[in-house]
Amino acid sequence: MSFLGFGSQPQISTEQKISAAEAELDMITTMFNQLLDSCYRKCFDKSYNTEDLTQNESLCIDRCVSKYFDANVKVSESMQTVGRSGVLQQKK
Amino acid sequence: MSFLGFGSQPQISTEQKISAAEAELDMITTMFNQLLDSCYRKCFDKSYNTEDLTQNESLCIDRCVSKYFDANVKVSESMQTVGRSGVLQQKK
Amino acid sequence: MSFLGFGSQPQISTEQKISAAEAELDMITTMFNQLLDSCYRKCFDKSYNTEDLTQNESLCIDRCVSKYFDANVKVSESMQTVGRSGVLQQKK
Amino acid sequence: MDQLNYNEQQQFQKIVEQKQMADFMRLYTSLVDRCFNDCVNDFTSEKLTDRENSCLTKCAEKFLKHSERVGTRFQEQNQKLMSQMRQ
Amino acid sequence: MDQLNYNEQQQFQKIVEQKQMADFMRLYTSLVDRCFNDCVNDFTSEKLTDRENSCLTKCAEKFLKHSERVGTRFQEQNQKLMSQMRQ
Amino acid sequence: MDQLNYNEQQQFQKIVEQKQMADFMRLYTSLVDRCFNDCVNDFTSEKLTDRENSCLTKCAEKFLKHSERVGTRFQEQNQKLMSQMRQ
Repeated sequence: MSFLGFGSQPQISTEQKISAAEAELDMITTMFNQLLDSCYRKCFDKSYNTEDLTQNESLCIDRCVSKYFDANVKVSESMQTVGRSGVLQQKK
Repeated sequence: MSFLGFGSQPQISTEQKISAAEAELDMITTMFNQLLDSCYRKCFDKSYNTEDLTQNESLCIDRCVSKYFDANVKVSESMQTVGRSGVLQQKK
Repeated sequence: MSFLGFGSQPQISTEQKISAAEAELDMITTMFNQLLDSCYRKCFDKSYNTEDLTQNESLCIDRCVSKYFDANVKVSESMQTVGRSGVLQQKK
Repeated sequence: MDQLNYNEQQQFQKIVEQKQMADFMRLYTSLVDRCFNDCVNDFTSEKLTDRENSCLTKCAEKFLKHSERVGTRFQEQNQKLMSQMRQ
Repeated sequence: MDQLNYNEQQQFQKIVEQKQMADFMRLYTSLVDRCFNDCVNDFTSEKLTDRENSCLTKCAEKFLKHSERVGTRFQEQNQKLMSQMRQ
Repeated sequence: MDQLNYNEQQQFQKIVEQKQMADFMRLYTSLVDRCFNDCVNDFTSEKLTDRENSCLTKCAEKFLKHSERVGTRFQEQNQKLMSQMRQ
């Protein structure tokens, strides 16, 4: 449970560690809920002829989750690039 | 104010009772806001020729709220069915 | 940092002042995030041919932010009008 | 809420009051966003047009009336549901 | 989480439990809203039609199954990502 | 904020710092979701295509620049509004 490596700094107080872990948990929860919603929109039509997942839908879900994680890494890299380039320096 | 019957277990601490009541209040607030948004989208066009509700819009709102509550019960039943069937057992 | 003038009442406790300032901060954050999203949808197509803002897009952003603030004032006035007229009196 | 004793109700009441301010602000910011999205679509100028201003006013008033009506119906339905659950 | 000592883990566990209730309620309310929006479009009556009832049931069950599958895959991917980050 | 005394400002500053982490994470997760939705639409494979990768990078950079520009304008407008309110 250390999604983006938060909480790995040495010598911080108990309160700070708990607070960082909580923020991380909230972020994972948010990301899970967004992923749930996005992959639902990407993989399903809304006719609801059946309550079961079709084989195509199941396959689509698996790929969608996989791609979501890769997109996550990609966007994280872009943020670091932009951060280093100083474009966002003046903004707090 | 006991929308889904939370808070009705015997012998729990004051802290737990308050916390359950708060969770229930949050859920009702969330549901109210979602209903507000959904029925607005279902019952209004966005031409805004007038600031008043037309008779058709008022009628639509009343039915929309009524149907939203019935949908609520229906979905709640489905969740219990799925829960009992054990499909979601392995998931935490 | 007194967006709508909250926190300006005399003789309230420290706890209340902090709590009002926090609520105000949350509201400004929410509004900023909504504005970010709305102006993105109003000013960009989603082709992503380039990572830079075009001149048209930059101009559109500036006007969009300006109009968002004016819309904010307008809606605030409407709420006061409706509030005074008593339409929302019986609602808690 | 019948399960809370007097002391607990006092505590809970404080929580409710704290949330009311946040609820009001959420209503307000969402109203601005909704009406802006529905009414403002011209970015050739940085000033609102007359048409946009009129649309914003009607949108805000209409949504507040909608909100009031939904509130009334919501409470009715909620009470109906609760009385069914107690049977 | 390896960085938390036993005491801290106990504290964090309490926070996790508090959030689970809120998470469950969020899932529930969002499910109602999603299925209502997808299934209910006829406002000539205040009762759900048979077609709407059937759609609501299928929508809810389908989404819960979707949710379960995504949950499993999410944990797999999360573990894969973590093991890559530790190398 | 002028109404808070030194002690209160210290307390409030702590709250602001706690929220900054949460704000940053919200920006991050919403950016992932936005760019995923706009850029990824092919589910015949579980790997991102070159086109999708390129789109994701441009989407992320563009949104961050948008975000920065809006931030600057937001502060300007906010200050203008505040000075009007004080008159």
